[in-house]
Amino acid sequence: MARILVQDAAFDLAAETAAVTAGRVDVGGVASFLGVCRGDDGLAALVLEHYPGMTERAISRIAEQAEARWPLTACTIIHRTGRILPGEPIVLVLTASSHRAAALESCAFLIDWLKTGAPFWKREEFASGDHRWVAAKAEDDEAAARWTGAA
Amino acid sequence: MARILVQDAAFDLAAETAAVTAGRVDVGGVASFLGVCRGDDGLAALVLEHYPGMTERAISRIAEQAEARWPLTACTIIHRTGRILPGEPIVLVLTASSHRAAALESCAFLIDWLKTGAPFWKREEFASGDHRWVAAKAEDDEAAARWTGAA
Amino acid sequence: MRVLYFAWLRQKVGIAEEEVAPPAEVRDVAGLIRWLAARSSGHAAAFADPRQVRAAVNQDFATPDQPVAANDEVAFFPPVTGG
Amino acid sequence: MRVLYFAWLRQKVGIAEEEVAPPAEVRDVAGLIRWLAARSSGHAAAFADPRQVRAAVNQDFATPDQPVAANDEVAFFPPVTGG
Repeated sequence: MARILVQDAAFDLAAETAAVTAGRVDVGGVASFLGVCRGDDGLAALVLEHYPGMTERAISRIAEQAEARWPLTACTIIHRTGRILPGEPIVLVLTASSHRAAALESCAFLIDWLKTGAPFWKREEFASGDHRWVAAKAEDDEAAARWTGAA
Repeated sequence: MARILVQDAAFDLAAETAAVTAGRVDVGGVASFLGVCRGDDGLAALVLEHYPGMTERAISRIAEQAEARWPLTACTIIHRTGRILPGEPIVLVLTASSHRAAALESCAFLIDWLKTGAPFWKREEFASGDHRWVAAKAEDDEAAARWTGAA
Repeated sequence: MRVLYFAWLRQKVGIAEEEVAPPAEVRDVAGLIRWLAARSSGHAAAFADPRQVRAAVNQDFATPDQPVAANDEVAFFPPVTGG
Repeated sequence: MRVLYFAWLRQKVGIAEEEVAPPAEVRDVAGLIRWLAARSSGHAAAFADPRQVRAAVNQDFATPDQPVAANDEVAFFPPVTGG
């Protein structure tokens, strides 16, 4: 059963990691990906919007796919919304398994799909006062699509 | 420049993660893999031995290969030695990059190579008092070998 | 029918959501877009480039030929950019 | 020449390291293994199955045909099992 949170608040990587190993001896590996806000080109902040209800459902489905495909002992996805400053974390994907390949592959799968399959929209705010909505990237579609090919 | 530690002591995942993002705004993603001691079949403890000097050199070379192959902003490898109980962490690989694919791929590359390319030997101690040296796995050789194929 | 707008579609339309009662000939997402686009200059601007518009019906991603009915929640937004 | 043993090779030989002075005809890792295996029953047991033995010369992984010389540090160990 995946742990899924969409929240404005920051999260605690150490606590999330400890939670998936605490009190059990069947976890051989914990893979994680922490997405961080870059400060390219004078970016002052990212503002992330989501679709309450649909976003959580979409993430739950992606997590169910991962749990069906790999033998995971835990799957945690936390995605922040609201205003995020350069250097701050945006998203955490954390997967645990008895086997390292399952943890590593499912973590990569989940972050690739989150980029293309979960309703979030990023707006960039610049020090100049300008702002713009981030455009979707073809490379993200390609990264997500490779999981549906032969593997 | 990779941060490489071979030590008996436990390590602090949160502190290691914070260290690769602190004070910089060019990090877009931090991938990590935490290898944990499983408690299969009545395992009481793992005892890890290494070759002081050679082990650190071998890890440094693997890290240099990763840094040459992917644009990393940080690469941290911490491998514990000595007696490790089920549920305790054994190894941490942590890579950071402006780009998520570079962080994810280099992290997987490093843990695959650590399994086959760094001089560590694991001995299993069982509750029964028996002990045995862990045999190398063909699947680990295959996992490491796939990084040398076309990619 | 409840219609929601997100990201720059919300900004162009000028509202985050509205209750609408389209006529019976509006049967699918594509038809709803055409009907909504005629409601105001803001709506027209939001739907000016349909290639940049994605939809969800009752919180599932939907294609232009997906049917829509009176009690549905229909959302319009740009391609997603999370993660 | 300094010779180191790790893991079960150390246990079988009974020591972690030793200083040895092999004769001039010991030119490579394979020759050193043959010469060491004759030193004691422990050495013989450690080197009984050469397929399970890996070597390093001066802290670099080495193949059986790697030359060895008087001042080298040569280590023997099983296939690695870290990570």
